Amino acid sequence: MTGKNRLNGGMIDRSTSFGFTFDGVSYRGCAGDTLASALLANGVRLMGRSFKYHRPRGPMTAGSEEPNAIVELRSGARKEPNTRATTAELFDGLVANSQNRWPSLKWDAMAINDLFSPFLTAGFYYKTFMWPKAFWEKLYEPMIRRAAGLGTLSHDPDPDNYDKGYLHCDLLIIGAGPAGLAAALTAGEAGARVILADEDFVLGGRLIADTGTLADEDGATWAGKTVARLQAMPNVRVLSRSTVIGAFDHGIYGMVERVSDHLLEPAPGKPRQILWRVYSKRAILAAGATERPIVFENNDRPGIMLASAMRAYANRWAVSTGSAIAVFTNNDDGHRTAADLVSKGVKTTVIDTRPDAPETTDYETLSGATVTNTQGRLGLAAIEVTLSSGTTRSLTVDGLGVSGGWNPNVHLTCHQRGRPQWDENLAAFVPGGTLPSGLSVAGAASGAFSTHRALQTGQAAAVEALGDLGLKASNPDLPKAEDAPIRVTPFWHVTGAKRAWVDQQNDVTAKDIKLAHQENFRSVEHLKRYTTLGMATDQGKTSNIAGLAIMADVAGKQIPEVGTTIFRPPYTPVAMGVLAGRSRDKTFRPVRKTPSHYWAEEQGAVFVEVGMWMRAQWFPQPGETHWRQSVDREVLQTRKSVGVCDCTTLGKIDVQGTDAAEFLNKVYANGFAKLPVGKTRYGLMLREDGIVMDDGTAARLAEDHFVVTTTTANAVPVYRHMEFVRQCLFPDLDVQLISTTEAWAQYAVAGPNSRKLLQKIVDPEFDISNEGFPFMACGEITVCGGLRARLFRISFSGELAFEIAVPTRYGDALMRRLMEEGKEFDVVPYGLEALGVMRIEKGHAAGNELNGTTTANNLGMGRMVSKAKDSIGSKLSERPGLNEADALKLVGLKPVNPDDKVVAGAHLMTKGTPVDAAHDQGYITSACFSPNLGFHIGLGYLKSGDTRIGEIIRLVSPLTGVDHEVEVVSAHFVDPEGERLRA
Amino acid sequence: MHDLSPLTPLGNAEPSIESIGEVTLEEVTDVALASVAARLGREDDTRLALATLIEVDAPAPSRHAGSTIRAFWTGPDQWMVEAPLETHEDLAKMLSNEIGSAASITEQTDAWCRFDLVGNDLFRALELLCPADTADWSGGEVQRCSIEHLGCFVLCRDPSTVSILGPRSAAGSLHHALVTACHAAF
Amino acid sequence: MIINHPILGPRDAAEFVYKGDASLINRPDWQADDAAERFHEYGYLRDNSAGLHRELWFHEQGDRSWLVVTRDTTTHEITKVELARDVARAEGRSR
Amino acid sequence: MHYSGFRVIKEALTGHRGWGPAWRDATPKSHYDYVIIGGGGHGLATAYYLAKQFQQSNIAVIEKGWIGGGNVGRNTTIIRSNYLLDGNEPFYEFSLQLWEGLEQELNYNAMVSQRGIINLIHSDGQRDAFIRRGNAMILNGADAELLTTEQIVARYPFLNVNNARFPIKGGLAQHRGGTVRHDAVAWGYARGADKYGVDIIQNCEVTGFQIKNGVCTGVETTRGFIGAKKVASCVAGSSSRVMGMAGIRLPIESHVLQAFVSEGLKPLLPGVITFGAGHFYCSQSDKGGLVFGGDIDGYNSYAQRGNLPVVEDVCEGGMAIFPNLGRARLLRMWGGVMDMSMDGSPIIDRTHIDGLYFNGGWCYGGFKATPASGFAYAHLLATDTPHKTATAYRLDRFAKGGMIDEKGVGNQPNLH
Repeated sequence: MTGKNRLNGGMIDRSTSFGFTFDGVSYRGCAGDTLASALLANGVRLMGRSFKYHRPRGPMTAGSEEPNAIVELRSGARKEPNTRATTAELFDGLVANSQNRWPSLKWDAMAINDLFSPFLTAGFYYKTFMWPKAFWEKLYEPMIRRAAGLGTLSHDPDPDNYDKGYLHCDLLIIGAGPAGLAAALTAGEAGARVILADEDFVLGGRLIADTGTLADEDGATWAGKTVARLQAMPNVRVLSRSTVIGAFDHGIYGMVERVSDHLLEPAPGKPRQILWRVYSKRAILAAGATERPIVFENNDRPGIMLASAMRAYANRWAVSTGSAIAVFTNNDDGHRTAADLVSKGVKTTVIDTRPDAPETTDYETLSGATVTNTQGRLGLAAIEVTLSSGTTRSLTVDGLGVSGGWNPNVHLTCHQRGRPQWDENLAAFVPGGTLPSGLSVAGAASGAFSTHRALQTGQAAAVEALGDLGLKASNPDLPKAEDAPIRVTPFWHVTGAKRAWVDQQNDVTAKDIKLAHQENFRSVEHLKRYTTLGMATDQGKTSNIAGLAIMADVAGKQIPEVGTTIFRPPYTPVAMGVLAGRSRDKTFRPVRKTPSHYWAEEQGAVFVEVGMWMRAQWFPQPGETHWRQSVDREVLQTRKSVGVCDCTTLGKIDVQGTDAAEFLNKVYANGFAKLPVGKTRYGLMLREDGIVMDDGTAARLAEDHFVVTTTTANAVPVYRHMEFVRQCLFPDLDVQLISTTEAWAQYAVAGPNSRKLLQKIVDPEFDISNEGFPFMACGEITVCGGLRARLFRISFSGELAFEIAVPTRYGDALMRRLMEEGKEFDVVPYGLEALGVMRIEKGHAAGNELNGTTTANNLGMGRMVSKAKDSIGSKLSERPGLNEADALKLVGLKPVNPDDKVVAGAHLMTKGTPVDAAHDQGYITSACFSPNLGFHIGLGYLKSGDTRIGEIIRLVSPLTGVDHEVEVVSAHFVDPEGERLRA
Repeated sequence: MHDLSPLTPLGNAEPSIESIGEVTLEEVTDVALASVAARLGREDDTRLALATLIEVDAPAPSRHAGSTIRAFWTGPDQWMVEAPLETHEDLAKMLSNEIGSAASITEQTDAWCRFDLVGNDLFRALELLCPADTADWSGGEVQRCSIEHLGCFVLCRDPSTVSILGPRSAAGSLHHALVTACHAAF
Repeated sequence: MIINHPILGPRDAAEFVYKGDASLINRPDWQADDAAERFHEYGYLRDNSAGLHRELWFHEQGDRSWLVVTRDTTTHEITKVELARDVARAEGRSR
Repeated sequence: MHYSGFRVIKEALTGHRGWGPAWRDATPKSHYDYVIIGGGGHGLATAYYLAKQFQQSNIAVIEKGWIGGGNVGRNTTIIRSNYLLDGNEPFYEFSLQLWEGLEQELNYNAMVSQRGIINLIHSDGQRDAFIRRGNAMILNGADAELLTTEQIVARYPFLNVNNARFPIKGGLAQHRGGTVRHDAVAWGYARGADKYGVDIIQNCEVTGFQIKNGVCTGVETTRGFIGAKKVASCVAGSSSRVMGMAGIRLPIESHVLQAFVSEGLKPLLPGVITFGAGHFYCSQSDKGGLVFGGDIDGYNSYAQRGNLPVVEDVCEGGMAIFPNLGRARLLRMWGGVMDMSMDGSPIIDRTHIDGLYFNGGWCYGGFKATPASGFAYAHLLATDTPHKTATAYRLDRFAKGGMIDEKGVGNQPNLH
């Protein structure tokens, strides 16, 4: 029913049959299958093509170390390229397609590369494609790029959601095989907070892939019962489909839980995957081991796989991987595979490199023999065996299991650059050097290969961890299990083999490694980079050691002398979506709304992002077809009568304490000690390096109470800076800081009628006449019949202006009231653009001028930097380089021909000089059309600008094709004497 | 009395309330806030004054306490005071009178939006939102942390009630984060 | 990374903002004869040690304390965490 | 041995038996005219130009590990000259010109691929700044073009223009920018230098300097003392450690920068693209992997590895502009140690110790600078005067107030 190669038994649910397609052909599989097991069950073993030579490939493994059987899973926007068929859990309706082939998997035109393989050796591209020069980008590279790559990524946005989360535990156990389960049981019963994570969808590790018993039940049964026991413990969290991807500093682990990858699509509101940041006090790595292949001629045909994978397919998935199978081994474990296959009725022959191979009557064993070649175009048909006698013999088999011994999965122990150590007895690298702090290793991952030792070391690691955590271990009894000794005789590659694959996905052969050595790429890192060994999507899990062994061989060294490349996170590749979580599209970053936001929306305002804030840019009126019409109207009407602008976004910091004034003297370049209560002062803030950090105002509400404003962009850094000055530089000043930006809705009311308008809402007992409330006055008042408010007589527009603040929740109502009461003055709301125009007309510096490289001197405010006191930045602002004679000075610029534009970002040139960097005189920082003047104006920095007023210079912007004459003028285009401010 | 009507942080006349699975998510607007920061050398005076106000000792780091008037720890010698808005609209001024020159008082009522999560196993939503270890919170805990790039306070009132205070201007974004986390968790 | 905050206990370093070498606490005397030279060294020259490093972190997403963290820059191991304000006082920055 | 089409075919047909070593493994002599510390891209390029361009001889490059193992072996392979300030732009433009002739110069295919770089613009203020930058580039003889969003979408059809938190309002392009096969740069210069007789000495770590009354006369190494007329430090990432042995404190902090590569994919990204409202830039290698990065971790580190928050921040930036990346898988992440200088710009200068020279402070911009850095450093070593494109890269600029601060963030290295 679910395939001709189905055997009896296994851990699949035959009662739940799933339909799926591969390359458009429909098949059926069972719940519990992977895509690979289901395809193998259906007799499909050709699943992919290799990267370079496009060689036919089938699954080599039954797990996440798979290099060959990688496919495009799903379709449309959900297409997942490079998905391992060996870990993709089968579901009803699954769609998969092969990749990196054309036109079809069986007939791949690119397989021509295989014929040209003599030309395509390691690093061949460094030696050629150079002639003629121009051909690289035009011809060679596009060709290479089209041929390279694996799967294809959809152009459509990923429709699924991803979550991120944070987990805390005493003990994180990575891997739920015998070692992990024993550790979890021990720690769980001791009451520790445990997280047990495994990448598989069924827990048990090798226990569910192998036969053999624990006590009197088979391993899979024991695993199932143990998992159930753990799930029943409130202090244990068992996570399947959860891969620990990286070991980061101080016990933090990254873990990806694949919540919905086994479903057609995620349930509503549920994520596809979750990235967990696990905070652990201790951790145990029980990630098991990976069997390694032996390198021989044509060892890459579909049907050739790791012996343990064959075993897993037979035992767990009830799939026979061939009708006649050979096992090529250098250790006893290969014989376990043979035994399991034979017990399932599969005809099996063992080729053992060891002369003293164990003999049995169950199957034929060829001792001291090696596999020296294989045949079969799209799949294995026969192998050539060289017997100990030296004679060769051909075996007709469609399956070949290879066992070169086992490599502990040390990956996470290397994530903090610890290097594994060579274990002669195992002929493998085991965890060594400095492990990530708090991490210990148990089971096969530590080299304890037998089930018995896995259980023992798992428990021991847990006991040790519990000790560190100050918990008492209960040491639950563990079942008796097999304890076979490790009997392996290193055998890495069949000597003389040339087209023998080491890294199957990247098509790195034994010959390539020899060539790298010949060309002096001998350091293991050079080998890796020159041949691309271990750089494929499997990160060399099955290839690195063989590569080192062959390099050691040609270099006449021992493997440890050659060294080892260290593994880097992630343990297995991770979808970028889950690393971003919910921070994408509109929710990439939070949105901050001003108090008048909803009202402005009603007015049809056009909004613009300013940092996190959404600010009204302008308020279009019926009939206005161009933004300039709206902005000009807002500017003219404000200067003529009155306008209102939401300036809540400016940072506000409450500065209190008996030393508040002295503190401000430190953080501002100009003085604040003598500022009277009820007055506001402009403040210039420098970084310690003497460059302008920010500017704003400080209003003194009481002897020991100031309210400081910052620019919108610098609210956070300025607060941080002030806390640094307070806590680190002057720890005994009595001053306290807190941000009040959000607490107050603040509106600028500007224009000749601004006072008249405010008088209609400010409660009568407060005198805001010019005498009672002069320029730069500030005070706490009430409005609209008793609502607390703050009033500041400050002006950014250059008009008679106020800023009024009320508790934020009343901001919306206040704006509506101002508009209502302002009707008689034809009040206008104005947006960011009009604000910008008016401040440029007035010559006020803003973000474009305070660009992090400007000094007070550049701004023409050099004199503000007090020499009479110590303030941040005053000393370093005296450096000669910041005070040169021809320093840039802020000036105004207007076009000689009134129709010409002034362009922000344009550069300034003296007339008659060449237009090049050597003659650059400065640049335009801000520009706009001034509706009051009727032409474009700009602010800019010009060398010795203060002495060049009236000079005609050139404004050039080759980038935007602008080049015309402008006149240098004072930056104060409007009301230079500032009479309006004081009116 | 003035005649201006307030808006909630989410921009409505009335606070929002919704049910997601077994939990409810409630916008809370009836609480006045003010920060209290002890003046240099007046830390003990501030603690005493605070204790009289909230009728228990001033809360230790990462804790909140009190009765009608409550306080939670926000920094060294610094607390946030909570009181019913109806009776304490001008909380800051009232605190200044009570505590006098011992501390710097700053009105914070409208600096924050507040959402209360009510239900069981709230940690399952919280673990998708912030690094605070809330699984065994029983009440009285508070932690300032980052939720979806927003600096928030998370307060555990009792095992089935958690308050989340965030920057008022970003109420919409915070609310969205809470809702999606609840849908994912419950 | 985890920074063990002296008041709040272990906190994810992501809650903090890094500034640099803790020597930034020792701001020179603006009236010293060689003030210009000393401010240059203060502002620009760093030991940048490979090994133990005393450095300033600001708990922006927490209690707004500046901390002095002693951390090994080759292993990231943190061996000491102090409130910067206490350090500043200990290093004689009180008036 | 010269590489040619003929040679490649001949070797292919004769089993590649004829290929010799790309460079010799030399054993140190007792004395050299020039000892260059650091077998990275810059050190090897310096040796190459010193020998070839400035006809110097008796040169050694000493490397504590294997050549190309520093940042030239762990970067995101981007080359560009889209700088703003006069102190920088001419130098990086000179570098880009050297890149353009590199393969022919070295007879080694480092796959210099000028497929263009685009910096996305998200606000009006940003546009003003980019126009100023683009003009500065053109005034310095580089190329720059202001692109509309439509023009960018034509090249990147999956760009998030409709559902973005920060709308894309165009971009500044440099079409001559692009990518290079980074390892090949080190190998190519090594092979080139070797051809001119430069001794390349691997596994030779400097343990101290021999300095007698203000003059540096050689270096102590793990392979013994090596005398030299001129000693040139070129060890960005470890500059403070090495120069510390000479008692020199630098305006530099070491920080870790992480980089990332995805699984191989069929061609997706035609060029290099940089997100202006978050920390993310990305290109696609010839092998098909998306190569991307973002901000430095932000704390002093020599550990060559980073942490999760930056990994997440970078991927958030990626998803923000390319929402189709969600199902592409990150394959590998790694960290490199950067010399982060106090103004974000490098230093190529003599020191107050005669015979001791310094090259460092490259921040995360060192790779693209490799050819010009080598050329300018060689110029300084051979003539004792700075190369005309590197006159601003002096050690004393901080004392004098001549900072070259592209980002405008001041004397805090982790902000550059």
